[in-house]
Amino acid sequence: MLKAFEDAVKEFGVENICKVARTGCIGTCSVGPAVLVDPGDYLYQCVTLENAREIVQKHIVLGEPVKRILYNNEGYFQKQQRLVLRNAGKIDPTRIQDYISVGGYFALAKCLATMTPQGVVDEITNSGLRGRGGAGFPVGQKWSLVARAHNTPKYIVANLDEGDPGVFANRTLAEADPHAIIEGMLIAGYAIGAQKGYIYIRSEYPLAIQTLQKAIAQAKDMNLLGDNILETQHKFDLELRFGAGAFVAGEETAILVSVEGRRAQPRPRPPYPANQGLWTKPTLIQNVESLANAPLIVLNGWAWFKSFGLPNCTGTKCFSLTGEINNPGLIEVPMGITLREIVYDIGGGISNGKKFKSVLVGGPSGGCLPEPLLEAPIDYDSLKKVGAIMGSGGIVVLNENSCMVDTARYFTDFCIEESCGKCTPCRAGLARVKEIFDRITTGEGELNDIDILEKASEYISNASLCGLGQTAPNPILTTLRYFREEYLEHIVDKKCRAGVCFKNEKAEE
Amino acid sequence: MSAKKTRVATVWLSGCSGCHMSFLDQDERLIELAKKIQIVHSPIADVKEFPENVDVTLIEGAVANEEQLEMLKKVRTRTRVLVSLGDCAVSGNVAALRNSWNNSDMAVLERAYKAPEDLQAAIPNMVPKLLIKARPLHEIVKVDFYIPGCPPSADLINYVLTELLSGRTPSMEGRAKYG
Amino acid sequence: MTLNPMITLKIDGVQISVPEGTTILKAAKDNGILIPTLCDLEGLTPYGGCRLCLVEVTGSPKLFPACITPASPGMEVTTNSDRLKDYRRTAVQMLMAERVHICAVCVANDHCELQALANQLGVDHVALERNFTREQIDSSHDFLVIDRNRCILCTRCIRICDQIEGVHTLDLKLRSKNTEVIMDLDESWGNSCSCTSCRKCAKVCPVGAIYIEGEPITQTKNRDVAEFITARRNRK
Amino acid sequence: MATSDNRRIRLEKVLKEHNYQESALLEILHSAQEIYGYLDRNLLMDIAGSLNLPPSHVYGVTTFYSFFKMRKPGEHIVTACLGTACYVKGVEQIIAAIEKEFNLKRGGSTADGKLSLLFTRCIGACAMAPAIIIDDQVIGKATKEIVISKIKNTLGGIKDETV
Repeated sequence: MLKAFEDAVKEFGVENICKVARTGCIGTCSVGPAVLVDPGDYLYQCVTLENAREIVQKHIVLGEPVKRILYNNEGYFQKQQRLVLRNAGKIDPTRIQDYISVGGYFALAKCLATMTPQGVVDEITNSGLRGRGGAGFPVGQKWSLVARAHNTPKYIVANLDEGDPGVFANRTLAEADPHAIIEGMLIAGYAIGAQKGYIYIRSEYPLAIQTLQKAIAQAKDMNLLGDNILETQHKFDLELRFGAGAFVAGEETAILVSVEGRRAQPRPRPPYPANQGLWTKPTLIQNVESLANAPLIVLNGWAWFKSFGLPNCTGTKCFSLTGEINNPGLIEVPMGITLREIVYDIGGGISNGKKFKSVLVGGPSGGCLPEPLLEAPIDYDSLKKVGAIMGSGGIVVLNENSCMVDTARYFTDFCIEESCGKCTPCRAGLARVKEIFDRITTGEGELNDIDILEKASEYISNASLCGLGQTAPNPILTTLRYFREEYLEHIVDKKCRAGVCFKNEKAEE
Repeated sequence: MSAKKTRVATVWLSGCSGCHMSFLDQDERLIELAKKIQIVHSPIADVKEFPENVDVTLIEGAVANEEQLEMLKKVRTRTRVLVSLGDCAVSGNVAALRNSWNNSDMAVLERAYKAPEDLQAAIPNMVPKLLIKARPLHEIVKVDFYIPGCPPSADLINYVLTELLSGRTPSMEGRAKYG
Repeated sequence: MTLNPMITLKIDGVQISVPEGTTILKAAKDNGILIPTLCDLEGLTPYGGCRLCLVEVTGSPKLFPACITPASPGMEVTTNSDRLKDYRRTAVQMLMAERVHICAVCVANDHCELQALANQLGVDHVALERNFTREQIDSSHDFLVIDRNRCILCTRCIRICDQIEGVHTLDLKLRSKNTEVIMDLDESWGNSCSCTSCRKCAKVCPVGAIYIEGEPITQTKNRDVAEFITARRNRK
Repeated sequence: MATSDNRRIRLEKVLKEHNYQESALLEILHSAQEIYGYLDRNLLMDIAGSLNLPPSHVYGVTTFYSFFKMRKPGEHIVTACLGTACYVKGVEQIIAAIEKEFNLKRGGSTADGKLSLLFTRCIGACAMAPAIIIDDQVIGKATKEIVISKIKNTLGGIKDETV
């Protein structure tokens, strides 16, 4: 494809006004391959080799966009605010020069030249940025905890172990703008006094790994990593660590033991990683999306950042929008946007003319919300109130063909497989809960089962050691709360309105 | 035959009758009990059909075959307060050890009737059909109270009965001893 | 030897003074308040897995594992609320339903911590459907036997093997509900090269999962062994 | 034997790069799997010895992470994505069809060792759900028919250039 464009550019002799560049994911995966023409942000969808010549000829040479294959969903980009994904699709992620040309590493330079470490921490604290990994802990507070810890050396672990099925925001970020992550880590390192960082990345993301490796090498070449960064006293080194297929390794304490090369079993807190983390040294663990926000805040000031989102929940959040929807893809929206806007304005509504049934927010341990809650604004507290979580930003839209009981069963099954097996509620409890689901979805459920489900779910969420177990019952609790009638239908009438369950019986009939 | 006496029944499913022995081990306390209760059905009495309108039924043993399953369901409809007596009724216990095997019903029969070196070995056809798994009572019907133990001590049985007869709820903290 | 400064806290309404750094579990135990636990054992590093020792701390909606959470000055701890009792009963039920726990035929009958806890808490039945696992019993060792169907994955055996005996023969394999205790590269016990047959694993097993063939269970069990050895080692 | 010696030399190089540090166990297992294709018991024993780690620890780590394979995989590998989006879009039906067509079970290989059917918990290609990976090629918006014909082509040695 790249070659087809290069050939066309040569053919029409417009090399001097037009440069063909590769770029990271633009976020509209459903209509790929996609081609973006700047200036003007013209996005072409489902481009074929034949189209390449046409686009160059008409658009570049004659200045007339080829309307026929333009991506014509205005809502998709209009309602978004791209801060973290500012460069996605605009720069070549394999060239550090591209990143620098759009203001990259300026924030780092500003820190090193004009700000004290405490000043950087204050800037972040004032911005109101909260952790994007799901729990929403204030980032500035976390930085200052590690900054204040006495022990040295200190470490930074960037969490890119995006284990949530149905989520690909971090992957896209790493593939499209790796230097934003690196710069964020450098700034954090300066602020908290850490000289060593690790990026813990899923081994299932080979392209992201490659891109990051290249970016790290380039940064080292330009003296942005290593000793005497930008000719100052500041030192920082960066290594990649690879996950190996364990969802639980994304948990704050589990990621530490995993980086240390052990079984990723979480440990109770305290001690908190801010005091005793990697090799019992103070450690900052931060999701890469949070880190990628840092350069923007430093460069533009906390007041600027606060102009995005809500007063008590600032900035934007990336979501992976998938499921039965017209425009799936990676989106970045301001905090406070409603689910309805995401599903209908950005997502373009339900695909194939089906009826909306539920939207799952927050990944496998998120909540399944019904139609009336589409008005709910996206922020940590509102989502928690309705039984969902921000999680790592997965939004899956379900239509009338999905059975909510089966959906809850699927997520429970996922959490069982991914449980580390350490604590009783999560290991022994979830497995028994799943058996109850198996009974209900094969027609052997009893009304009493609903009580047992509720009781066990409450226990598991309150007594589990780590976030995985604590949030695992969310899909069960929310489906019981909002779609209870479907459970009753399964148990009393032995019916599944979506026609998903009772498959075995049907086959025998 | 005072009409005020509580109508009590006991039932013996898949168990060793040890719980009934323990019941009898209440010894002289049985005389006190007899003033308040009337045994209307029991393996140690000669009543063929399980009566209607029973106040309290103690069931020993797990549910392991279809005959027992029918019996349990019938007992439940005719009893106000159902009590699981002993580990087999409460947890399946020894009868449920076979549950670890797939198709445990057949495995058990083969082992019992065919494994002995007997030329005439055959699975008899008059035994009731085994269920695939031996189950505790509460997995099939609603159970009101549980007296675990293998066997439960006579003291515990007496305590629970006394509490129930005087309209109190027995507390099992410190008393629920399995095995 | 310098002692940590003393701090004062309240456990179940009782004013208690302990050296700073003491866990809530130990602070309570030293003052006659027994908080249930199945994985913790004095002399071994805390694990925090069984979740039976969860307690409430006034001012926090969260529950805290007493075996790990250090006592802090002014803390008000509740160890025995109705909610906690209810949660503990649920935990015991989940453990009893997870594998084959049939006390009547178990070698540890009457000397089992799970059984004792069920008794103490009044777990008179298991509401969840019981799972019947079918792991092979490994009796290949001369006298040590492991029946994984009875294992509650408390990892006491693994920790004592590593921290006290120092050979780390035992560890866990796999994860989630498939987690199992293994010897070396998942060998049968008889083929384990590193096992020193020290029996400490059998001594501290809270249930009847590891036992010594032909030896009365009363003779085998000695749950103070880790504490005892640690104390001896720390002697000047 | 020459090739296996060569592999051991490559492994030794990796061990040396990591300074034989036990904390590099995961990285070393990754490299070892890349070099040998899978991690058998002898290899794990070797790594345990080199890093001076208890064998049970190495075994425990290896089996904890689902990415590490202890059995020799088939010549060609079909990986089905079990992520949420793929589940919602019916990946289960495709898996069932593959099982039936090629007579193998999920997680296993065909009798002739030509084909393995494995799983992953999301490759992050959710917008193209359901996704199936045949060797290194990702098939988005997969259907039973397409996947089965592609697998047949792969097994028959036909290179498929369309993505």
